[in-house]
Formats: sequence, structure tokens, C-alpha cells
Amino acid sequence: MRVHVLLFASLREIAGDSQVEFELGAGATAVAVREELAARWPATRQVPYIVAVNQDYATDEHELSDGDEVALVPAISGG
Amino acid sequence: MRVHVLLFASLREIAGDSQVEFELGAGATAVAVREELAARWPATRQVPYIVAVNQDYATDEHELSDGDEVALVPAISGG
Amino acid sequence: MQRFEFSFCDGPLDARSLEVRARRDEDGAVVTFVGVTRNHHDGRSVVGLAYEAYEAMAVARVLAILAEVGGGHDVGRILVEHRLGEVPIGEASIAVVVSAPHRGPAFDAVREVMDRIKREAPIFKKEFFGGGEDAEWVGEVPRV
Amino acid sequence: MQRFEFSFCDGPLDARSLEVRARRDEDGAVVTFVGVTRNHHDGRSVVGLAYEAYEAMAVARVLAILAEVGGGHDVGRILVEHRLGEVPIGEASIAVVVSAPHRGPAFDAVREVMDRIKREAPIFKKEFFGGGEDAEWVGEVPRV
Repeated sequence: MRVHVLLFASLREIAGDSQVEFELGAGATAVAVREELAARWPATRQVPYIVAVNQDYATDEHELSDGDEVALVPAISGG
Repeated sequence: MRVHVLLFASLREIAGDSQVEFELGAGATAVAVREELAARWPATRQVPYIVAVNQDYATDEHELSDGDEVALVPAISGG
Repeated sequence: MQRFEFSFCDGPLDARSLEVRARRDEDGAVVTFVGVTRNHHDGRSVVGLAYEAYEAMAVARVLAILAEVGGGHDVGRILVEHRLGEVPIGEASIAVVVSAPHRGPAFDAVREVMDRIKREAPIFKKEFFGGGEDAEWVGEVPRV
Repeated sequence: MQRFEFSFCDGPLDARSLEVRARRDEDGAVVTFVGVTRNHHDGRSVVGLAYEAYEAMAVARVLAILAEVGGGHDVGRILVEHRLGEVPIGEASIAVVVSAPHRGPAFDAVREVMDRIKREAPIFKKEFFGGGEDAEWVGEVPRV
């Protein structure tokens, strides 16, 4: 399956892009996105972040579906 | 001795004036001002108020001096 | 440098000009309270308000309150303006502006200033009601 | 009628226009929080800030926060605007305006809205320091 990955802040800077597509195996959870990200851009391992799936914060165990929007959200500080 | 009495809000309306002079006996306390006010304008008995002597709130036992400014402060509600 | 200001005015209040004067470059927070004449009080319809004050004492007392509150919090400036005379529905009777490096102390200071002005400053409010009811001076007598 | 609004903007914020829109005739209190770029953070000299956001989620999340906070207090309108892009020292990054019949709930609502936006909204802040230090993305990772 294919998920749409959104990158922000330092993750976006490291990747040099604000969105990428990941091809994942069936039944993949959010942790698969972490692994793929780290494989492509090892420097992202230094950046703590949480995933948001379809605009809701989710745990790494969250099961993904084809077409999901997976945002990688590092430290926030609005206001 | 003579004190300068300031009237506000409903007390001012009852007295029809915002300041009056009271002549009091030697050693008079603030309570003497209350008595004189009630004698001149009996309707002021219905109005709860506190005295302020020379711009500080004071008890009825506060001893007055010649020339004091005695303000009669009914309910406040700034803001 | 902390700074505290209080004044009365006769016409419309301009909270924005207080805010502009309040902020210092080290401040990340500006909190503003604006008190406005509302159309009701204790279930009764209010059509207008008028304020009067024992001005000399009120100025001294409010400045003392600002200095005490400011001394208790890490805030920069506390600027307060109070309108006297008639204040129509929807117009401001008081504006309190506090600037501070961080927002917590700014919120605390604004609340304390408002609570103490209401309890301590010799400022008097007359409410005018709809339906021909008599106008009333409202509030509570301060304590020594 | 309660009403909740949130939007992002690219240029200078105008808190006063939010305040004008916030007030209803039954409201006696308008409380405004303005967050401003300050010249220091954790002891370091800051020369500027830039914000970016996961905009779609941030809008949905902030509106949910406003509805939850508004549902818990007797307040009228909660209007919030957040600036994105560079925000120079002394300019506003966020304005939160709450109107209410009485001031207590207005203060409580503004504080809760600010606390929750900081903890929950996917908005990112980069601080630029003086003296040639590297810029840094700051804040904390939200929790599920």
C-alpha cells in the first residue's frame, strides 16, 4: 500500500521536501513509516516526533490503510 | 474644629452638594461626622458608607483633626 | 524597568494605545482586560451606566495597587485607564493592560488588579434600567 | 449564541478587529492575550522567529479546542488568529480574544485556550539567535 507522508520543521529540512510517498507492506503500522524515514534520511533518527494519521495523533501501533495521510510532527510551539 | 466633608454617589444626591464643612467639638471622631450628616439629611441613614480621612479608609473611632478631609464613601463598583 | 500608570478619562477608551505603550522588547505576552457596559445586571435590563469617583484618592489607591501587584509578579508595565461619566452599552469603562516576559504572571496580574480596583478604589457606578425603574448606585462598601 | 473562529494569517495581526467582532451586548468583559516575539529565550538572545504549521490539522484541532473550552465556561465568542512565516521582535504571533458576561470565565477560557494550543496544535517555531548561533526548532513533541 501507499501512504502520503507530510514532513515539517527540522524533518522537512533534513529531507529537503515537505511531502513524500512511501510504499509499505500490507498490515503496516506507523512504525513502518518511522523505519522507512530513518532508512532514507538517517539524520532524522535524532529528531523526536509523533505521527498523525489523517489529522489525528496516533501511536506507533496504529495500523495504516492505503491512501492514509501520515504527518510526522516534531516539537510544536504555537502561540 | 472644622473638617471638610466630601459626598459621593447617593449621599451627594441626597445632600444636593458634593462638599460641606462641619464644625465639630474637640476630640471628635469620625462617628461625629456620621451623626452630623444624619441630623442634617435624615435620608442618609439608609445609605451604608465608610469614611476616608485624608484619602485613607478609616474606622468610626478615628480621631479627627482640624482641617481634615473626610470623604464619605458608599458602595463602590469601579471597573 | 517596571512602570505603572493610571488615569481617568472622559471619553472613549483606547485600549490599543495602552497595549502599544505597554510592551517592552523582553516581553512575550500582553494581556488586556476591557470592561464593557453590558445590557443586563442581576436579571434586569440595563440601558446605560454612569461613573463618578473620588478622583484624588482613587488615583493614589490604584497606583498603590499596581505597585503592589507589580512587585509580586515578573511583569513589565501595568497600564490602567478608567472612564468617568456616562458609558453607553458596548463601550469600555476600564482597560487594564499588563506586559510580561511570560504569560502566566501577566494573567495573574491583570486579575489581581481588577479584583482589587473593584474592592478598594473609590469609584461609583449608577445603573440605569429599562422600563421606567429608578436608577441605582451599585456595589459594596469597602472595608478598612 | 456562542461562536468560535480560528485562522492563520501571513502578515501583521490585528487584535483590535478581533475584539470588535468578539463583543456581544450581553458581554461585560473582553480579555485579550497577544503573544509577541521577545528578544530572549532561556537566557539566549533571540533576533527573530518563524512559524510553520500543518495547517489543515491545526485549524481542525484549534477549532475543537475552542469548542471544548467554550462549552466549559459561560463565554460568548472565542476568536483566535495565528501568524505564519517570519515574525520580527515586537510583533504579534497569536491573538486570543474571549468575550463573556463576567470576567472570571473570560480569563479562564483565554488561559485554557493558550495552554492547549501550545500542547496540541501542530504549529512549529524556529528561533534565530544573535551571535551567529544556529537557528533551532523549539517546543515539545505532543502526546497522543
